[in-house]
Amino acid sequence: MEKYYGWGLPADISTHGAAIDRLIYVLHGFMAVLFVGWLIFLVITLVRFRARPGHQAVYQSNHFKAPTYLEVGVGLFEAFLLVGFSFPIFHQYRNVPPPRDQAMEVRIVAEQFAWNIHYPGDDGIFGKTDIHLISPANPVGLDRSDPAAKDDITTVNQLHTPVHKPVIAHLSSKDVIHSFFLPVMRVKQDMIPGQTVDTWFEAKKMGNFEIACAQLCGLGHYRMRGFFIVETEDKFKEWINQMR
Amino acid sequence: MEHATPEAIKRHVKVYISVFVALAFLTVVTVIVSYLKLSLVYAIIVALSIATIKGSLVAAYFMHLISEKKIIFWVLVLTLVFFLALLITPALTGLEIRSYVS
Amino acid sequence: MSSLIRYISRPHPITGVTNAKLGTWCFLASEVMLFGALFSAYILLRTGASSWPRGSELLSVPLATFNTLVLITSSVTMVMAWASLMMKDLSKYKRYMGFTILLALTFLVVKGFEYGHKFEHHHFPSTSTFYAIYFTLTGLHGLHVLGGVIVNTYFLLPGSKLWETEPEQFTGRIECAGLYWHFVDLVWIFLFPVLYLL
Amino acid sequence: MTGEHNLPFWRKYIFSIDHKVIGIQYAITGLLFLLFGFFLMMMMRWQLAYPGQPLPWIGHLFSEKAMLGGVMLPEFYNQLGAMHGTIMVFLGVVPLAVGGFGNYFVPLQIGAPDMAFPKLNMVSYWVYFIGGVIMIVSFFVPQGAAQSGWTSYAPLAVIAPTGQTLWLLGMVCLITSSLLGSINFITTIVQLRADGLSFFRLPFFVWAQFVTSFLLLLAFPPLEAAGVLQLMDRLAGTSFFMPSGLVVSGKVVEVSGGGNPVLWQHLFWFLAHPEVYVLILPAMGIVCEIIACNTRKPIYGYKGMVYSVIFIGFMSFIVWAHHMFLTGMGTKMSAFFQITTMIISIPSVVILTALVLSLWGGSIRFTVPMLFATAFLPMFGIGGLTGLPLGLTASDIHLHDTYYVIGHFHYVVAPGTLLALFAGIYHWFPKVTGRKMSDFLGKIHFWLSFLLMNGVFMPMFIQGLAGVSRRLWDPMQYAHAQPTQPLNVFISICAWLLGLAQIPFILNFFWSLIWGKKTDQNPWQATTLEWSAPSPPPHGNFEHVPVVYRGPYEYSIPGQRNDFWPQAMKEGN
Repeated sequence: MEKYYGWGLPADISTHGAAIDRLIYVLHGFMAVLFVGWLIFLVITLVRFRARPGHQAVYQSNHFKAPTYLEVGVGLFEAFLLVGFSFPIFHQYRNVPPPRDQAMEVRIVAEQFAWNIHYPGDDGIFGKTDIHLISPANPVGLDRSDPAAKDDITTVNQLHTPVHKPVIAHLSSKDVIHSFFLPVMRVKQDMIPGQTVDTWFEAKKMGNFEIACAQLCGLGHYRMRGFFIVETEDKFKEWINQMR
Repeated sequence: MEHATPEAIKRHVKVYISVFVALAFLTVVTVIVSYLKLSLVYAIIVALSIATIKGSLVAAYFMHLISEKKIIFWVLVLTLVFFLALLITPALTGLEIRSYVS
Repeated sequence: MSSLIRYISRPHPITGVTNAKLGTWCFLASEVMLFGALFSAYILLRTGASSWPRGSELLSVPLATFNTLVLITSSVTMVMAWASLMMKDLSKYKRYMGFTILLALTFLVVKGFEYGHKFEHHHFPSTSTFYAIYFTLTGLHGLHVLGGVIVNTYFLLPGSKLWETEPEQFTGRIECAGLYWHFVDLVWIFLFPVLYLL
Repeated sequence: MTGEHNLPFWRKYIFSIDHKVIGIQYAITGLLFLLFGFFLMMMMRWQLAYPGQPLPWIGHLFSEKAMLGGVMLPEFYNQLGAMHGTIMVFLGVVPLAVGGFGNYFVPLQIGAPDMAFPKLNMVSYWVYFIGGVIMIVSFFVPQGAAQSGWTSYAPLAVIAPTGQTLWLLGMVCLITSSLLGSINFITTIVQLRADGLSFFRLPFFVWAQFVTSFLLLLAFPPLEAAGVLQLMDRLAGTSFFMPSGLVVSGKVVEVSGGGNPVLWQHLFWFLAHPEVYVLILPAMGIVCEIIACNTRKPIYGYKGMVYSVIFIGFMSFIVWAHHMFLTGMGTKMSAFFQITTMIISIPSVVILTALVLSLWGGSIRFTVPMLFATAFLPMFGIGGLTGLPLGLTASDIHLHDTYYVIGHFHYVVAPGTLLALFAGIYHWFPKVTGRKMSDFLGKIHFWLSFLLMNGVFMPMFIQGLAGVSRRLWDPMQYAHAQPTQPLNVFISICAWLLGLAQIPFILNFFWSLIWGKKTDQNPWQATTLEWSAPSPPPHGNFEHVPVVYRGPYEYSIPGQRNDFWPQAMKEGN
């Protein structure tokens, strides 16, 4: 079995995650170079100018040009990071959803301390929901009298998606703020009660992964683990039919 | 307001009275306008403009800002900048939250 | 002890203000941010709301107009109290200060009637977001008025003894109390249209 | 000078209006709270290292509602987490850095006899004290203290048990205290500087405190407002932060609705980001003083540093939403906040560079305070650099709310600010007590603390990159967190050893108080005004009203007999 997790970034199975990872690597390379270079300078300075008999401090220090260049350089590099990486990546992540006709849509409704996954079924339309219908057997409050709800499927903590297919997830919360986090997908989005926010992703590998909650949501925050299973289209359909 | 002679103070008193009259007048105006049933946008513009004028009168004359020292202005300008940032930014970010659910 | 500290009664030669005046303005700056945050909350909640009532449909505009005039008048009497001290007339000061306090109390009594009326009709902060923000903003403003009443009463009665020993310092204190009082008035000038008229 | 010595004990030491006594009160209370907050963390580290195992000995001291059979319950873990953050930030570091150091040394460094409003100063300490008491009492109410994180995000905090109400009341006290304090500082620094002490002759420490005071003055009120709104939500049933249609534990919540949870975050972070600079700026100020004194040369680019610190203060008000990138914020607003976040990093780089370049050409005495101050530089560097991936939305997607964040801000405030605060204690102890602290114990304290702090916080970056979320009672629940579990054990051991490493400091503190070597009024041969006053300074501070003739860091002037030229000394020496 492939090793997904370790010390450092988890494996990335998303189509968009490589860009994020690249930014993280570039950033850490930049930070390492800057810090190590600077640390060497610091150590040399500390040794060279230590107090010792016969050594005197100099009153008028020269005006150094190098630090100014360094500061300007850091500023320019940060501008480059913004324009070259962060803006385009985040724009893609936030503003460019996959076409709805090619994507699978799913609603994810978080609660203390579980993920309710709502699939629209074959018609692709989510049935109406009503908070007054919520019960242990019907965690999202699906209105079964709505024709669109007939083929809808809800699961708890089981998010299955087909591989190589874009998924649009409509995220909301029933009670407090949760944060939908798929470590291997480089997806994280707060779920604010009273609002629906969308996120999307496409898996390029199959496997059993997990959903984590990234925002403190109460005493069960630590165990708000969901299962994120990426499988072939056929297996996915089979699973859906099973769930019916 | 300089530490002035009794005569100067007496002049100030006259200013205070006229400011008071202006404030009372503007209060009545803003209430009358509110009965005109303007559309919300115009109502907001008119009411807040009048309130700003009234507020400025109070600040300028009763609080003596019109002749206040520079140091006070610096404190207030700084405050005003952050005040405005605080006032509008949350609402702006709120408008940007998006969902594609129909 | 405190005589070691400079610029208590006389202004600093460079900044041109006394310690108390600068301190008061700093305090008012923080108050601006306090009310700024509440107004910001108001804007965010209102722009995000699906519907929002016009204040005049739920609240009594005549009472609030009356209260606005009361507060404006109290601002004038307050500044007159200070002007009286500048003209070295303590008894006139006391008269104006007394008026200011009476007007502030009038404001609070009217406010109390308004609240009582709302409670009678079972309108509470929990009724709707409009009432929530109405009660919070006016309640906090009311507390500020109450604070002003306490401060002004102190300066009317025991605090005025300072006039005999340090008239300049006392006048400065009244100016600062006045700044606070005008600020409370100023907040109301904005609260009135925002809550009652729009 | 005056009748101070005739005052009864309780007026002289308890309800004192002398800025020095108040400063000491703040510092001692702050240090005790730091220790207390650290204890909370050391208990949490047991649960993180050995999840679900009973905490030896200590676990049985607690009630069954906190530690069931010695095993920490998740509720209690959340309480410890929330209160650790609150106590460290609001009751520990700020009171020590601003209340303690600021109160004691700002008037001394500007040549003032006291703060501008001594009684207000006393009130602000006691309001802070009441706030602290409320926070501690909150542990003993039914269902314990606040448990929704130090950020108290709504709606979780709104539906939380009673402890949260006390947290809010405590915060209102702490905020009020800071507001009163900041008014006092601003007025004091503007009005009471000694003759000749122009703004550009102020020690950098005073500048840092000055900017800090503005941050406190203007950033804290919005949190006070937010606290009032959350209190209304909890007590009066309003729904400022409660949207319509909430269903908690299967039951529809009966509130009017229409609120917005993100509103809390805006108001909270409008304070809490400037608050980060409230934590760090005084530390920079202390470090600057110590570096100037121990390199025996003027600070490099003093004016540049002053402009930078003002600029940081200004910018810190318009970066707050970078804590909220993942709340659903769009690209326009997030672009704005990313840009401001990148801009604010530049003046920090300028200050850090100036401090390092100040070492160049010096004659560096490695005294204990200097060791701490030197260590501050790379530690703050790491803290600052690791802020970059969090300030860019794209990398923040993965790193948001992971241990990476914890590592980042702890590097800023623990090995950063705390080392600087220790430096300050060692540096100014002779001024406050007239005695020096032990070098030997000080060096032990320094090396152990320095190494162990890195042992605690460095592995957190690895955990964060692995995606381990914050505030997990049991990290072993997640497959992606399990491989990093050995790091948790390592971190915990380092944390406990770090606790032990504070014993030399505590011993040193009390030992030196009584038996430390007596010093004259200027043992470090420093230039700033506080060293022209007797040690400890009497009531009123100075024997003669000081007059300032030059800038703050006139060291090693060629042709002078001594290598330092105090600000208040008229003639050459």
